[in-house]
Amino acid sequence: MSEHKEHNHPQEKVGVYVCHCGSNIAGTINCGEVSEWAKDNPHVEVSRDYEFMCASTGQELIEKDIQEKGLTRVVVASCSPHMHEKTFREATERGGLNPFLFEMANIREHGSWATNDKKAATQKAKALVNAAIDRVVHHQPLEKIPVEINPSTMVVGGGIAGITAALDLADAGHHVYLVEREGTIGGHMAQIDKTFPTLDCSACILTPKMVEAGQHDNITLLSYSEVEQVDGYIGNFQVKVRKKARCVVEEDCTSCGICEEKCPVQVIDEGYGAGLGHRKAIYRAFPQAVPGYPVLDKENCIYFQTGKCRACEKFCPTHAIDFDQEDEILNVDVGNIILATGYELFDARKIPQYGYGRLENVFSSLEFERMINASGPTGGHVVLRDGKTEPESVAIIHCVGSRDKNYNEYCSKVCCMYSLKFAHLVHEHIPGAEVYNYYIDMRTPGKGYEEFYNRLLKEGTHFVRGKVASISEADYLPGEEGKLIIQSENTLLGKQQRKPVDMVILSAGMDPQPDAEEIGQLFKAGCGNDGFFSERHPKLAPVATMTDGIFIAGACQGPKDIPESVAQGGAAASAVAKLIGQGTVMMEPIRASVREEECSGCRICNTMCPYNAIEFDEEKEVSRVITALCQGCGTCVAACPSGVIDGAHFTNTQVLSEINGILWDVQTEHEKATA
Amino acid sequence: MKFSYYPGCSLERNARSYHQSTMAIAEPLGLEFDEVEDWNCCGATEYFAINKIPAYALVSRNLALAAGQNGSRELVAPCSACYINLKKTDHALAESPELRSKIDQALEAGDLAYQPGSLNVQHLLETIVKEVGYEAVEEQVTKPLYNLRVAPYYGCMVPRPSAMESFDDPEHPMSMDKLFETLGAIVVDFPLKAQCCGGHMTQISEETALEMIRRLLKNADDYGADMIATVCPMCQLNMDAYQDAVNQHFGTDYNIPVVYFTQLIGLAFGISPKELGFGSELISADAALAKVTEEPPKEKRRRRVKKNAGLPMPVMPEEG
Amino acid sequence: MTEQFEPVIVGFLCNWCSYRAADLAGTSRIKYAPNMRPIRVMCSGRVDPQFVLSALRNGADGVLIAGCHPGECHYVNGNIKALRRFTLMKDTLEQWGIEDDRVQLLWASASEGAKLAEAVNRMTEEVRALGPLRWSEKVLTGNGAAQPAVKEA
Amino acid sequence: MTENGKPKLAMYWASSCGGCEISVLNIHENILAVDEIFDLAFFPCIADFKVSDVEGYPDNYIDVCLFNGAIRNSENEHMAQLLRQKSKVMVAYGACSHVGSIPALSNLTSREATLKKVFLDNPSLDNPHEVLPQTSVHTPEGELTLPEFYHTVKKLDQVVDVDYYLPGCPPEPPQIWAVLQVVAGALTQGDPLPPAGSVVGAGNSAVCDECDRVKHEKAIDRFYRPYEIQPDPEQCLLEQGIMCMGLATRSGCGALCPTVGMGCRGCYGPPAGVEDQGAKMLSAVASVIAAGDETMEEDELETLIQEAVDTIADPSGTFYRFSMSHSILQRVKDANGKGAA
Repeated sequence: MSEHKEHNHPQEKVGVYVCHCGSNIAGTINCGEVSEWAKDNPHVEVSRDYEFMCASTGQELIEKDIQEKGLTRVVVASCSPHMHEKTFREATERGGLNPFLFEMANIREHGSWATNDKKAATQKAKALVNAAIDRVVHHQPLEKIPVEINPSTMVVGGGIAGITAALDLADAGHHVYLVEREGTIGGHMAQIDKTFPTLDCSACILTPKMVEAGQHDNITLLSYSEVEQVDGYIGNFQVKVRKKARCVVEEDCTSCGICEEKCPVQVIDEGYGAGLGHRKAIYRAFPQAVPGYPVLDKENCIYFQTGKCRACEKFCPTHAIDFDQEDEILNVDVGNIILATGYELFDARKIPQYGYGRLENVFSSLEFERMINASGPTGGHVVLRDGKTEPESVAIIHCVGSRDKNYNEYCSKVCCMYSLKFAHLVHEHIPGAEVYNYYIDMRTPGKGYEEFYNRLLKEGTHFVRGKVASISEADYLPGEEGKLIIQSENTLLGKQQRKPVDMVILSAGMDPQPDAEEIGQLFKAGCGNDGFFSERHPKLAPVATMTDGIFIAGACQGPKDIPESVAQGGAAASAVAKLIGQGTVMMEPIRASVREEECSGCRICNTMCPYNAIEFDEEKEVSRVITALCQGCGTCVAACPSGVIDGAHFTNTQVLSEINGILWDVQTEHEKATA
Repeated sequence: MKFSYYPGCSLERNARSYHQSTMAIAEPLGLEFDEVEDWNCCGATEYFAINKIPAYALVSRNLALAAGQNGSRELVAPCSACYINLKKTDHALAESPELRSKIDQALEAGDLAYQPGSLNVQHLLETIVKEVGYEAVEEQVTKPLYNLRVAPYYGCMVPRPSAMESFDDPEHPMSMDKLFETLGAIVVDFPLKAQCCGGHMTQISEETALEMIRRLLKNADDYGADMIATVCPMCQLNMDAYQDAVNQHFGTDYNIPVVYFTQLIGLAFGISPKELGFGSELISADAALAKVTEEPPKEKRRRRVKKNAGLPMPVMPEEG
Repeated sequence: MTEQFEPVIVGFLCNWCSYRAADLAGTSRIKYAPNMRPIRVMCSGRVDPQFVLSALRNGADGVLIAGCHPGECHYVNGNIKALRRFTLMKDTLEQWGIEDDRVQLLWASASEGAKLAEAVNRMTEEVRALGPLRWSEKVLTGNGAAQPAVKEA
Repeated sequence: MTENGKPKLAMYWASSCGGCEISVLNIHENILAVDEIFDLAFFPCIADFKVSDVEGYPDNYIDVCLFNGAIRNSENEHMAQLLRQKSKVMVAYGACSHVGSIPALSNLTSREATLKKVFLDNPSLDNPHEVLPQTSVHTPEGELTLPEFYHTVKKLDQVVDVDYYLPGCPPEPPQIWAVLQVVAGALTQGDPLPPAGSVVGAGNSAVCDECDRVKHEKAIDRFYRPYEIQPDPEQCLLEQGIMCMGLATRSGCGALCPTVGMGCRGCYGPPAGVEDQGAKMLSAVASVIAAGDETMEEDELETLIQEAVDTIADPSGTFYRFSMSHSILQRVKDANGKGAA
């Protein structure tokens, strides 16, 4: 009829397969009726319904029909394409058809599972099947696009997960850039004294790994550095890394530590020292820091405030101090990126009724980790805030900020175990001390964890099952003077309870890093509602993200203990090693392309692409899509005012036909004719 | 800024000074109160415990009158009990249609009507802190209360208005603390500032009430407070009138005056104590007021890290 | 019609967020109105206003465009362009007498299955209240009769 | 083809302004060549013909009929059907018959609202008995008839099959002359004709292709009404915030209007790859509005974008100025649409 309906109706032979999925679909949708009904669509050559299409027998049906009935298109009405699109594309290919001449109708997740109304579900299934048929007839054969994988990898975050991933890949012979924001790698694990349940000394098991990472020929360690920009796509990332100036010339520095000794400035160490210890203006976080070069803190350095002092420069034997050192921007090309940026301890100051920051003898768990550590500010002695008095009674509060609607609803997995560890350490350091652990549910899920809990019971730790309501110095009863009074319920005794103690340790849970949102946007790895990075699939792909080539490992993906972080570090490394091993990766051919002869050069599309995959040819005055960079979102296709950009596999004709097909039961005869 | 004003019964009798001081500071704070005509009692804490429907009806009448007066949409109640009852009733009417239909019938009898949600019920402290703001208060301060150690006492209803959102932290409110800092006073951050004063427990079981009041007095005293400032006539009454009963019962000798926060604001604005109703309190505040000095206390020099000064405290966000 | 009017809503769900939210609603067996018929697009930025008009012209009573929350788009800012087009399209459709609730935009991340289900329920009731749109039958018919061309003299 | 073997030419004007007839004369002296080649069979604008003449012709008697004007009433439709029956080649000549053009703007309102405005509540009217025109009325002298006033204005191919479309309001003389030569060539020398249904006398790109204003990457903060801004002579008008439909309009006119600083109005209809000109224009313009980005919160984003969009005065009237009949939805649902009177 009208002149621009150029797409006529190619006469295709479509095979339709309606899956029962056991009772998942057949329980609500009348699969027989749908497959029968599909037969009177002019394009349909054969239409079947079958128990389990994803089973090998189901797939064989497709292959056989293609060969015997000469099908040119395949439609499978079953589950979500995110589940079995790959399976059925391969079946279509084995049958001899290009895998993209196939379309799925999601009648399970979007159909049978979403309603109990059998009639409506069947009607909706017919619509989705009809839409798929009307769409698939316009599908074109497409070939996946090979993309070379750059064998070098970037690991962001030098905690235990990042170190493990870097070492695994480096040992496999691949080059790794390990980027760490702080002056040294080690992460939170370096701050911990003992690890549960074996009471291994954390530094003893961590530092060898740090040294190995620091000296590995395949690892370029970029410490005191942050990623500023990420471009490109899987196999071909271009990353801008800002190597912050530490005012120390790394080549000349021998890590002798004299500069640290001579520096007159002493400030509270909010970073590694968790606010309990002190450090100099030029410092190494801890003796075993890797790399061993110190970092100059410009905010507190006298030279940078007043221009005087320069003590470190004077005493440095190898003249390695350079106050004028500039930040360096490095352009690093890598094939894959593993984010292992870790967590942040929940800030107990957010719970005023626990008094952290107001009541002297209330300590956070990291503060206690530093205190109990032999190289810590108190040389490992457990003392009150006055730095001298040993507490006779210590309360350890579990679930601070966790499992609580006002703060974090999730459980942080590790606090019960490290609270048990603290209880043991207090007994060990102060044999006579009374220790009270306030818990809601004792969670000891790991290997040897429950045994550790039983050991604590034998050591005479008092376990009070109840959420602590408040910690305050307001004494009512005799014997409460000068003490911290823990007001809580005791659900096992079924009554309120007040307990005066000398010292309180708040076992806070794990928060996502404060800048997780920005980091997520930088690397195109989204964050979930809890603020941690979202994995591609909670069960089957815990270390992959929605973006190909970007992986996550460790606490940045959610609260977890050291063994799990190490396991995820290894998993991410093996996922990357797999890609490197393959050498090339076949990318979905969903790309945009411009019909240049009809392009008017209006340049509307130029600002549509976040991947700079559209360039403007100045002489010919036409725009062009760089296929390699295009990620196939289709935003430019929808914006092009003369309709000369089309998106493979999501062409205008395909989607418009899908719309017509889906409205089969509300379309008038007139539309049907002109569709 | 214009506000509908609901004084409540206490402000006409035992809490006369609360009303006087509120009126005195209204003009400098730029607050214009027009009282709800023919308001009736709000049932305080007792009536809701005895019979809910008539209690809700009683309070709804005040809401209907205030809304009908089409003055400002904000209804201010200085007394915590009135504030809680007005806010709770407005919330309940919005939440449950059956209650609403019963109350509508009651209101129709006095040809009144009330659409839930049409009023924004505020406590006076909330109005001063949120609507006026600390800067505006500071501008009016002419005689700062230097050297006066004040313990701000919030009680339990203002920080925790049952199901509804509180304008301050429910466990550890700080709005009145900041207000007194603005007035130049030394604020005593005593832990029980949001614990219950016993309310009408003095009528039901005096011994329990006396123990609750003793705890508050002991805590304020332990922290060296010269006086306690409160936002509710019932809390004032319990701590002021029953102080010597506590002393007799427990053999203690507390002598801590209990005043209204509006009286202290008035003092800092240079208004005379008489005009602010000072003198009506049973434990006289004169001795405490005498401690106010002209110059601010010597600023402690924050020395750098002292030798063996123990372990550093974590920095609180505001200070840090 | 004896039983009540069941609106047909065409939903354009973006592959990374709202389509997966619908999948999640399914896997968690959340029951919601079956009136929304989803069409998968790679990004909400791919939804061409012509798709919306074509759906309305072919019998849909409502159109839902669903994408990732601003800042969470898998393609960085496809959803921002979708919001710009949606805002201009709303003003335009208003002039065509198409009620506000018939074409809606919703942000739903992959973990917000319940939110999507609830939004579909709400939109279904809103469109049900507006009644059938059925553009061809109710708007384009009844244009007046034309005298037939005279036969061969 | 009858006695003298000259091909028969017809031109009719349905709901139109007559500009198309004048445009034919604008081919200057070439009109003499036309006269030489063709025999006029029916050209009411310039020669006295009667409908009965056409009714008398055998079917397909007319070789080529240039039909301009939209289908506003039943007479228009009747003549369209009649001429279709009598003509071998039917050309939708000019924007009205091609895409609906200005007459079709009445699809933004309704028949009732139009009649009410014209005959009932109008300041200069004196119609106390509120008389409305009727399709037939009986008078002593006999029955008087009027064509039926349609609720929806249609384009030619919505009532009859159309062989070729010659866009433009009016079409450009050089394009007209080119088309006439092709038709003449085909009729007299049997040269090949372009495929049926194709758009002739125009390009297959958009107006920007022919517009030599400099184009950059687009990021528009707000739009201006023409009187609000003095356009820079070199730079693309849209980038300066002047609404120019050029990017969503088929090329062929040589970008006459944008070249002189007047935003294109879209009279050549949509480019080849576009279904609905207004929707595509809307999509392109909205996409390059420089309001909001992915770092902002949702409500801030919405207010910023709404403010920028509000500077576009009458979106439907602007984007669909020429193509209401050609649009997917064709007309508004009811007259209360903001665009309707």
